[in-house]
Amino acid sequence: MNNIILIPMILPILAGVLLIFLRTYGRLQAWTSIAVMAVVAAAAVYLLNAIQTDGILRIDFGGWTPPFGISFVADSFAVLLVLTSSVVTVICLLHALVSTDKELVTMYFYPTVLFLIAGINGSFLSGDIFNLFVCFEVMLLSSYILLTLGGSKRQLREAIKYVSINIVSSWFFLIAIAYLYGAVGTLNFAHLSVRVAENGQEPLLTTISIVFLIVFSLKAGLLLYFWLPGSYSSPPVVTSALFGALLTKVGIYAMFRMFTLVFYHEPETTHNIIAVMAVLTLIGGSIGAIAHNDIRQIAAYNVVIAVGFILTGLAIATPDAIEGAIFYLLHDMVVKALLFLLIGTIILLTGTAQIGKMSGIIQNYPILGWSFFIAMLSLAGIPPLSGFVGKVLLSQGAIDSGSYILLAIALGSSLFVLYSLLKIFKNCFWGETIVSKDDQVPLRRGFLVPCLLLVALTIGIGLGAEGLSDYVSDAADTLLNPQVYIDAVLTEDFQ
Amino acid sequence: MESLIIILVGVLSTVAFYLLLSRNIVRVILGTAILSHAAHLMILAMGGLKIGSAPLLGEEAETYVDALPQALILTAIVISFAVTAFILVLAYRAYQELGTDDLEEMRGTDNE
Amino acid sequence: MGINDVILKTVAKAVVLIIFTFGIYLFLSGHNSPGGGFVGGLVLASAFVLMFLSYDTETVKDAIPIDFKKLSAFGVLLAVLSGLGPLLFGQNFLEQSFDYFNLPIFGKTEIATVLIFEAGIALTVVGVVVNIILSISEDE
Amino acid sequence: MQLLIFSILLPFLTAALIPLIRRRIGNFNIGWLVLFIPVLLFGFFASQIPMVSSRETLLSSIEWIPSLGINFTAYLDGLSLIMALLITGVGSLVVLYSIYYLSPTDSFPHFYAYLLLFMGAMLGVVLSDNLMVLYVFWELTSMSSFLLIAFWYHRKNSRYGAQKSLLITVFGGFAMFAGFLMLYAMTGTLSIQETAAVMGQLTEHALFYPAMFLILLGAFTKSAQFPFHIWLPDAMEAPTPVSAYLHSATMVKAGMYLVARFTPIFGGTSAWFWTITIVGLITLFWGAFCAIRQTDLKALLAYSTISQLGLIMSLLGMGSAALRYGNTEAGALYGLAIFAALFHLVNHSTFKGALFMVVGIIDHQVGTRDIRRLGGLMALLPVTFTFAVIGSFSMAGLPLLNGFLSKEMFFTASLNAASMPGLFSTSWGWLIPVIAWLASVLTFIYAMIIVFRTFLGNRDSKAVEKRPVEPPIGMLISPAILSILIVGLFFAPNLLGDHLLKPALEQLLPGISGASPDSIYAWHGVNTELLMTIGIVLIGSVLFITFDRWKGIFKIQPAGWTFNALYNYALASSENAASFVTRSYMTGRLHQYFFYILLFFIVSTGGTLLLSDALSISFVQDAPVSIYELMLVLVMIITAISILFTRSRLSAILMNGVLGYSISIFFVLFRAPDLALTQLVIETVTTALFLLCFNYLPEWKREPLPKRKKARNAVLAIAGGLVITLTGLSVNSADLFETISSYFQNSYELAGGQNIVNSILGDFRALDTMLEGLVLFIAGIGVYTLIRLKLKKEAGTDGD
Amino acid sequence: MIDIILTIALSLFVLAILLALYRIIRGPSMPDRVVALDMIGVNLISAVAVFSVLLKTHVFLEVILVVGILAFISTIALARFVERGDIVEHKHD
Amino acid sequence: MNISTISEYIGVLLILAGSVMAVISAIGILRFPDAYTRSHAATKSATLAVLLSLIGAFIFFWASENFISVRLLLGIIFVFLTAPVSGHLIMRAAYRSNVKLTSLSTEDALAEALDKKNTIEQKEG
Amino acid sequence: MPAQFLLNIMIGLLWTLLMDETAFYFSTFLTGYLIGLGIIFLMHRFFGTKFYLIRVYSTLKLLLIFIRELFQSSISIMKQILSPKLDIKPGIFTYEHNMEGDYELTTLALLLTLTPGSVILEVSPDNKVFYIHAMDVEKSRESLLSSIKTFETAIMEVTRN
Ligand code: NA
Ligand code: NA
Repeated sequence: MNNIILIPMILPILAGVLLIFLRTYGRLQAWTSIAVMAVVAAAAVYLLNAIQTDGILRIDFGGWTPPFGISFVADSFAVLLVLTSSVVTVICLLHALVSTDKELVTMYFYPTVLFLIAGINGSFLSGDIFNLFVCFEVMLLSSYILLTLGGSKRQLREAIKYVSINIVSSWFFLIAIAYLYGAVGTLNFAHLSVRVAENGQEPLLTTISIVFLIVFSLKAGLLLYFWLPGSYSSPPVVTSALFGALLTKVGIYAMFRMFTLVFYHEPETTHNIIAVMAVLTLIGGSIGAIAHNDIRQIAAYNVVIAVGFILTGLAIATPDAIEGAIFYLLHDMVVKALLFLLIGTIILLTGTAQIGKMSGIIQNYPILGWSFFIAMLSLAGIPPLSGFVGKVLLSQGAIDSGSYILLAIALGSSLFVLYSLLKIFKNCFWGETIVSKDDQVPLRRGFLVPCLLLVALTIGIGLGAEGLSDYVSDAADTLLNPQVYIDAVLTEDFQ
Repeated sequence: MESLIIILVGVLSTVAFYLLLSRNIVRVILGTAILSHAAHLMILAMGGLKIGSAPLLGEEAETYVDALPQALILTAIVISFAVTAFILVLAYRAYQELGTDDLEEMRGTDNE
Repeated sequence: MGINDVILKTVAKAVVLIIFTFGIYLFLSGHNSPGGGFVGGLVLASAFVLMFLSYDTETVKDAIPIDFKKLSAFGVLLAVLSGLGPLLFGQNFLEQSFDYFNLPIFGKTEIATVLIFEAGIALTVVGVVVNIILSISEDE
Repeated sequence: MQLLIFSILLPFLTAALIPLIRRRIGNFNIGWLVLFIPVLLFGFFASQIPMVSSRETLLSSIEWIPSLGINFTAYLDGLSLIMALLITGVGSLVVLYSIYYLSPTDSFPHFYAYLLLFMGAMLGVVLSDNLMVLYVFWELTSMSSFLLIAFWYHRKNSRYGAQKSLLITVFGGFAMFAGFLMLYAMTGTLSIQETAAVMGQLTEHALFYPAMFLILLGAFTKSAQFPFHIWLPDAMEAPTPVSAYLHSATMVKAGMYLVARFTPIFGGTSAWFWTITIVGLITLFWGAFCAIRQTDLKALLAYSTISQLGLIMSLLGMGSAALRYGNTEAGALYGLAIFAALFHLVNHSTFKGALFMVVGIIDHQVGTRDIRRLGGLMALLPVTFTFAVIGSFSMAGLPLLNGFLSKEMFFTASLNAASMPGLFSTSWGWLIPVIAWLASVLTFIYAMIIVFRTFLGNRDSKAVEKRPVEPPIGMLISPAILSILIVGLFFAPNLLGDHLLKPALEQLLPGISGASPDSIYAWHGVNTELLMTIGIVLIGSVLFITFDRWKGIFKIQPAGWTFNALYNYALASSENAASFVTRSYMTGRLHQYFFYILLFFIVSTGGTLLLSDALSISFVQDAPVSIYELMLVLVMIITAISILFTRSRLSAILMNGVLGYSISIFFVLFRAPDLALTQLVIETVTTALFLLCFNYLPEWKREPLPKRKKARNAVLAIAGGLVITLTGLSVNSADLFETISSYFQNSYELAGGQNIVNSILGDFRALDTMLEGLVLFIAGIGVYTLIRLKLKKEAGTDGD
Repeated sequence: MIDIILTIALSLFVLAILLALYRIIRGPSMPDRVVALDMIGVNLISAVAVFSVLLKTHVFLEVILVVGILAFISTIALARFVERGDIVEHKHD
Repeated sequence: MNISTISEYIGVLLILAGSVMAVISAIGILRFPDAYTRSHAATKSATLAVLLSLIGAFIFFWASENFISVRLLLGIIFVFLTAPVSGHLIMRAAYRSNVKLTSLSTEDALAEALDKKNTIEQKEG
Repeated sequence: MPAQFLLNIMIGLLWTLLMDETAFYFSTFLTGYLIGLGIIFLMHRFFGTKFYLIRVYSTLKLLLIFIRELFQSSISIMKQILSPKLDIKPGIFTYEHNMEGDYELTTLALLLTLTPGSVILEVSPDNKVFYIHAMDVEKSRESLLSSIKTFETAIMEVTRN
């Protein structure tokens, strides 16, 4: 039943719109959203297994076959991302139950989150470049709202930059689509792939691919990440968690899709540029992560580092590296959500984001402290947590392809990750507590449960990586064999 | 004609880029507005400005111009409107809260 | 001396009437000539803009007591539901159907489900544009 | 037999139970419960001795991530058994000792959970056959060590020490990880045994040396080899049982274990030989040299440990040469070094463990570890004094104690290395025994310092208020057992040698018979080694007595010129530098960010366009231009440019409106009525919105930009526009494919609509339209919330 | 012949737009610019009508009315802005 | 030349006349000395110009295709209805925002009725 | 509400005309009627005043007068534009009109604004007085006043009985 493919996008939209009418019923909104996201996750699980048996699934909107209509194409890569983002969202929403202000809830917090997810899932599933643009916009508009929701000075200030830069990147997207349509005359990914291959990706097409690279780099925060630290560190906790976990991933996804399915013929140009960008991102992110004493900023630069790390996988583009990148992508979604939830919770509890102003929290909130400890190790890729498998595979890919500099910088960045988070752990969680047991703000269970769920996930993914590996390797296979995707989407007339 | 339009797009982009490099938020927003004009024209030009009838079958013409870019532009127009509306109001709210429209004063510092 | 908008107000009434008619015409005729949900909705919205320009917000809201936020939400809902409808008949999401019927009075008429979809879009557009303008102008 | 794997997991499981039962069981009991685990495990491993001594091994495997070849394979041979016995044996003693050592205010559950975590991890390291699993446990030892060092995390020094050890060991871990993967790339297996089997053919592989050095980096950091030794003294902030266990007896030996384990793989190459030997010797000397000047007993022991680790390391290096010579006399002679290394590894654990416990007792009972304030404790703590003497003298290599035996072997090995003909012998070979001897002199001196400065002489009663007494008996049991072992091993070394060391050595040096001595003798007659020892005692005694006269030489090294200072400086300055760099480009200035983006666009896209020969412009396929079209283009260009020069934002908006209207006319000219309609309305509504908001915004001011910056911006903007144009023109000139749109011209038959654009929007691409409506709707919501939600309080997340 | 005349007429309308543009750029006052913009709108109506005749198509006739409507609306909005600042009146309760 | 061709030419000539008037009124807003007088040029002759061209187009379609375009008629009515309002509002805005009357002006009856000083602030750019 | 009914019919007709069909179909008219119903329902609160029957004849007459005036005014303006030297003396004067109700007033204002050299600048708050800006006060005041009178009469013929 291919209609299941609709669920990840349509259900959140439908629910979101309906929740608009239930604006004052905060609890109802929250639980509806959670239920919806749980259903989406279930659908994704179903799809993943269906893909294993039936191959790539597809749904043609309006019944128009590709390349004329718009189709959603569910391959393992896309659905894995859908699954992870949905699970992470469920957990973040559980946190929102306790951490989100009533005022925010009546100001359409939940519908907006649902729209954000709809846009994200739509982006993952879309099989059409222009539809991808539209899905991006759904996601971006929602993110604009979430970013400004609360209306604090800092939020508004950062939102101006975030929105402006995204407008410009969307503009580049449009221009790139225009060029692409002018050159290739079609919009469907599979059809694009066929035509670009037919043409042998002549220099002009490579040039166009660079414009796309810029677009997705801006969204992903690859090298062009200036906007990221400010905007990811200003909104309320759940929003930053969703941002940190999901937003850049869409850009990363698009880059993988574009440069494995369509523009994979000139890796000397495109993939080398990506490699250079990834290296610079890793370096810039690492430097940024240790430069700050604001825990939000530290977390935000960690997002940057992860982006660089994952894209080294694309730059290397061996099966191992791609598989590793996918593993790491999934891992990073989970653990970034955890990191941002923890940091947001710390700030809620202590009222400050400055390392120097807090101390000894672990005595007051031991579970929080240990969750942070595990998040720290997981982010640094310490085994047997979830980051490990991705790191192994990616490193293998780097070694196999002789990309030793990439390997060194990628591994080195992990050290910076560790150092930057250790700084938080060492200074904020350890040390003399400055709050006596009697004075401390009680930490409601609602704050901890989501964190613990994510901790369980990062441990679970690490220990149970084998359970994912079939799906991940299928995803990597599809990415590396465009024909598989093309066969699933196009009839022979168009190939 | 296509080339002419593309050159026009280039000029519009140049102007918009220059505005983006400005310090005033309204100039930046204006820049983005001009950018969207440029993008729409670019899509149109890339579809090819062939001589043909408007894409209305009632016209009973021999050839029709490429309708797909038109549909894309229409979507893009509406989206850029939505975004422009949002950022305008954002700028206005930011001015209310921050008391400035100067991006130089919206830098934000680390230790706050 | 206060400003007297009598001329504007009087003309606006007539003009708004024309715009409304024209907007609905555009909406309905979009299938075969220029127009459609977006354009129709936008023109309808511009009629509201004209009303706001000519009168004050309260007058317009009293005259047309609609919650435009909900209207726009309803529009989106309509569009999505019209897409889901075909699923009940085993068709694809957003599959549009059309047929020609011989109706008693109207004669041979094309009835297309796309109209429902477009109505949703039109309502969204109207709702959003008016909502935005109201939000800004009512800000204290 | 899965029991082996279970033995690794048991400590973890127990550790996991502790938080669950901590509420039910008081602080004290838990230690006794925990003690049960290492004792049990020790018993288990001891029961494996017969099997190992009969040259059998044990393999046990569980699948973990089979698709990556990462499986939980445990392998027990002589080497791992030695380590496992050390881990569980010393572990038992340390747990017992700690029960009395810890104060009731300390959190027992945390302490024992960490300790068990470490024990399991350490067992995992020495028992894993799979490289990745070994790495997993390797990192876990770093983590548990980190937690234990910072056990008293409210102390600044504890945190500092913990961080330092973690950074350095994890750094090494990452390097080792990369090395392992390179091995995997060479061999296609993650099994150490299988790797060793095929490695012989791969010495020419390009990755051979990188892998070797990376793995050594891991070993050196973990084993505190020069210059990575700096973390170990700071790790002494840990409770003393931890120091005794992790930082002298077991964890720091993991590096030794690794080098030994990889000797069959890399051994026999001169790089391996020289690297390990030299690093070991430097560490040996430098550690001993630094130890002498310490005034804190624990710090002294830390440097002494570094030194001893260097000793073992250098032995492993020298011994690796055996693999070069194979089953020859030379091979056997070299091989002895490895035997010595393993022997000293065990011995060091015994005497250093005892010494740490002694220092712990002193600290516990006296309240200070400062040598300058201690003295005259012999009478007060006679039992402790006895242990101290046994431990110290063994360390100094004096007879009747096990240290003597392995020290002698060390001299033999170094003399062999110096005198042996062949590849490894260079004209510098004589330095090896010289350094060994010098270091041993220093070792003798600090061993004497421990005994004489602490237990003899006068007690500074002003500095130490309370009169010390012997600790509770429980605290003395562990050092007593170790002291017995120290003495026992002197008299019965072959018990160890035959049953454990020899099987281990045969594993490490396969096929080299005669590497291990038939039996270990205390008396070899008067040979060079004995003379060296006598020299040590004589010269060492003189130097110890005259210590105050020559200690000035420590001042030769400027205070700031230590690796420790370098580490501190590197951290501090890298944070400052990072802050400086980050601030320099992450300025928060939007225009600057746009500058970067544009620049990147121009360079990357423009660069590709020009460098890849993508640029080609032809006007052949262009539609003709009419005069009015040209004029309209002119209108737009003029309008656009004048926007830049207008002084009022209202005029700018007006001009933007002109642009919008002109575009709608283009849409008319290019036969796009729907677009024209939409564009017109949107443009108007947008203008209305601009006006609505402008009422609240200030009039814009002139940009106070210097001319140069304006010119720079202009150049950038023009370049950007140029790239856009040139790429567009190139695309326009290329005639690659027909568009798919002819299909839509059947829209009437397919979708029942004559308006193709509308059919595309409402039917063919209805999803876009639906989502576009959604985007608009979201924007509406956004505007509403932006305006309506003005939180009274600035949320806690906000500091400004 | 008809086409030539129409092309001339169309060009003249665009010329009128160009001239009005000069006034928009020069001002000097804001009402001057609004007047010019209004005039551009009116000329656009004509231009579209002429173009329709030139192409002998009816599809742009909707555009004519829309331009009329919108030119009117924007003129009112601009005039109100120049006059009062707030273009939509809001009675404060 | 049949009647319909003649009508076509009438239509086209009306259009041409309209375009000439459009240019003339455009010259008007260049030449006239103040916003008020320019507004006269815009509201009157430009309106006539557009009416001429719309009527010309109407006639042309009627003649050549026998097509009576209500949209064109509606457009004409619309312009009739709105052009004067626009002119009125712009001029009032000009006056209220203190745009100076040209020095050629002879009388200003409104100035007395309006207490300008405390009502309007300068709105010019 | 006869006026609104009438209006509704008009919208229906308008609709029919807009459809541009070759013949008059009642169905089309009915559609328009239904749509008009909606619009008027939406707008009905705007129509506080009553709607009078349209006096076709008077209206036509008014229209003719107006078109004549429009041409005159335009031509005179164009003369002024094209005259080598600008010879105008603009100014603002008041006029107290005789119209009643918004519609009459508005109609008059529209017509006045479109005729030679005059634009309604303001209407006094009590709706009684027009402030008129004239291109050339001295030369055209008399002719202006006379055409205003003509308009007033024509309008009243349409609106009053
Ligand atoms: Na602190
Ligand atoms: Na007049």
